Amino acid sequence: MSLYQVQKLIYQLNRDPRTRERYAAERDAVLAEHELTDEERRALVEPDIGLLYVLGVNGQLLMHFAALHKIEWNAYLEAMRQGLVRHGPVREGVYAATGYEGVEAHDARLKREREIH
Amino acid sequence: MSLYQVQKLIYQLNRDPRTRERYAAERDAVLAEHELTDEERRALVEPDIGLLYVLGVNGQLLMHFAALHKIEWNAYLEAMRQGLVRHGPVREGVYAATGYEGVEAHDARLKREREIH
Amino acid sequence: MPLVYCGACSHAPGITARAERADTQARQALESAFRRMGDDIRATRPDALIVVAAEHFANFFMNNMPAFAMGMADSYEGPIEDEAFLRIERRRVPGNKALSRKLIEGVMQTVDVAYAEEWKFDHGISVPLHFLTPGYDLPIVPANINCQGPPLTPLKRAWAFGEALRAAADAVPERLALVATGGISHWPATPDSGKINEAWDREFLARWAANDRAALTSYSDAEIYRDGGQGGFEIRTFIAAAAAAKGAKGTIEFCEPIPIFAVSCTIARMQIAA
Amino acid sequence: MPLVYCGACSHAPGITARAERADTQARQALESAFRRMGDDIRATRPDALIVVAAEHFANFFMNNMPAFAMGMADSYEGPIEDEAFLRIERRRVPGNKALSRKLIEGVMQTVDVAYAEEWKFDHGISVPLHFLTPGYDLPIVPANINCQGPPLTPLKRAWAFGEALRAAADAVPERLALVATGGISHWPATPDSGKINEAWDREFLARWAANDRAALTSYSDAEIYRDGGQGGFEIRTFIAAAAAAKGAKGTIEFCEPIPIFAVSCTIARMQIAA
Ligand SMILES: [Fe+3]
Ligand SMILES: [Fe+3]
Repeated sequence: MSLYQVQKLIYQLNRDPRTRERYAAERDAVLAEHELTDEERRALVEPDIGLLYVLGVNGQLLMHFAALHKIEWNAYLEAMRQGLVRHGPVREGVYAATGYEGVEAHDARLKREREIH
Repeated sequence: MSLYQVQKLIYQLNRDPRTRERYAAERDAVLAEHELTDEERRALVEPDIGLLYVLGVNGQLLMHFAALHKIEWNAYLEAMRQGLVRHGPVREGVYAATGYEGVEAHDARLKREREIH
Repeated sequence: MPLVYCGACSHAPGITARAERADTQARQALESAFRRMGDDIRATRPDALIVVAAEHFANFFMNNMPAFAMGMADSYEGPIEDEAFLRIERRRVPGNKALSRKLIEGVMQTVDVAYAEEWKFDHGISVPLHFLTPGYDLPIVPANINCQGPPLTPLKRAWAFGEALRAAADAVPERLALVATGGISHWPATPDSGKINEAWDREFLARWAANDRAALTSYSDAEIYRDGGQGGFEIRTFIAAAAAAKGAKGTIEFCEPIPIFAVSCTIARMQIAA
Repeated sequence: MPLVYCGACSHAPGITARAERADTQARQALESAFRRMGDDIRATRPDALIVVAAEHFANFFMNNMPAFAMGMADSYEGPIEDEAFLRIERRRVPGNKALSRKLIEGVMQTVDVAYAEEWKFDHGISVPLHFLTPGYDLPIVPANINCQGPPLTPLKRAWAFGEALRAAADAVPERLALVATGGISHWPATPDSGKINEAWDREFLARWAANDRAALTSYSDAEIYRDGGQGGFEIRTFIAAAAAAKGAKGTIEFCEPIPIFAVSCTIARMQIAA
């Protein structure tokens, strides 16, 4: 519904140090400046990275929001996977998951293929 | 030189209540965030509307900056005219003056012309 | 379906802000013409109104200045100006995000429009709406042409934008009206504010009524600046409306220089076959 | 004068941020190819480098999302990413405002580009520059195509942008190089990050090397999304470079899928006659 508002808040947090300061000091005031559903608000506050992913937040925004909350890369990827399990497929936007073997398995497969050729 | 920076600061003051608050409370900090020449800084701080006009600030930005400083419309127009006298013609941008008889004289002339026809 | 209405009008803030300082007769005639234009639009039973305007640093600045922009939201807000100054109450104005998106995708096939999921109307849209849709009951699709910060949108691209809007509008099932808003000659917010080049305005409107593409797009920016002032750059919106009329001829329904409003106040309509 | 260099390369942040986690041999080969590309660019003695990139919400957001943007400043800053993460020091990068303005005015005759008097580079520009111009001694003209927020720029308009850039570059006296940066298939910042559709990438690069306009612009967004992921939308930058090459054929100088870098890492050059 208000995916634009969720993404705008995340964009501002990513790009504007002053918004980050305010978000740390008076989060509710910052949230109140955006028209959010209860679900969106909850997902931002927790933060529920998996739910934000399912709501359709663009990964190029979401990865920075995760980093802001000190969630490191692998935990960020895992949170999205858990989001899909708990909340179902991505509802909006172009960041749906397709299923993937994972970087390690992929790397190993490429190496095998290279040795064969 | 840094007309873009001058105009950006004025744009932000026009559009963002928080920048206005900060400009009132800690003007020097806000000014320091923009790369300004001494002349530009002086023109903003005074404020010297006539000089800002001559420096090339777009009227659609400048009129709001004047209003922010409680300079009413006729005083704003007069400040630009004085700027031309004191600092010479507009140096940059598309807001040069061309000379004009003034609204009252113009109005009277139109009325006369209408009566003749 | 084919565009149902296509017109153009002035948007000068003085029209509402300094209303009582104008010659009473001229002012009343202008306001009547504006209201008649609103009636004419309503008579075509539009589902939405595309407003092609030229804003004044309300949404767009030189950090990312689009040649063309279109709004893509379910509602907008305006006017941004001080309500007491402009004498128009700030309010939410209805939009239609899904319709906007269809139109934008259509326009994008030939013209590279920036899309905006939020938009704050300034007097460029709010003054016309104040008279045309006083009930604010018609969804608006706002559009903008850069007439303010050089390098400005070339006139022939403003024409291409009008053509693209028309093609996009014709391709959706909705009944759409289009109004361009802008000044002709004027020198806003300068020591020359109030100056009007009436002869230049009449010549431009004659070209517009004739829908003469070559004549409309033949001005250079230097000529416009010399004869029509920095406000004259706004002829781009009128040119887009002419292109959207797809060859139809126009009628100048009202045109009167009113110095305290700073422009030749104009109401004009293209006689498109709806 | 005619463009002196035209090429394309990857810009994935992993290339610098996660360098040591890649297969050592593959990584070294990629870095060598990048450095060779830098040498090749310098060998053409360019006065400036046009970088056609696809940024990731560093400067542009859905409040005003331009289909195309070009920078118009005497300097830029980048990268915006955390320096320790990306392992590239933030710095001022030289630009050339006057040259940018000439190019923008040229491009604007046919393609409606937004201009930006400031620009913060993200990895889309900063990663390539790190290898190509490590001395940061070549003025940059940054350009962007919206590959991120739908509605995306149509592929045939990306082609038109490349043509417009070429025409504008040919018309100025400066010697100009052009590099497009982007991924081919990839699924960045999703649970599928690392996935690569190598066959699709090789097919795309074959079309690119053949400079086959029809084949390059025949993909639908749905097909790209299905086969190349949301990262695949960035083929727009490669398409613009192909158009800028004005019919010249290309050479794929390096192409290797490196999962921890999340893309088929690519260095490619169009054999334009300088
Ligand atoms: Fe205007
Ligand atoms: Fe990318």
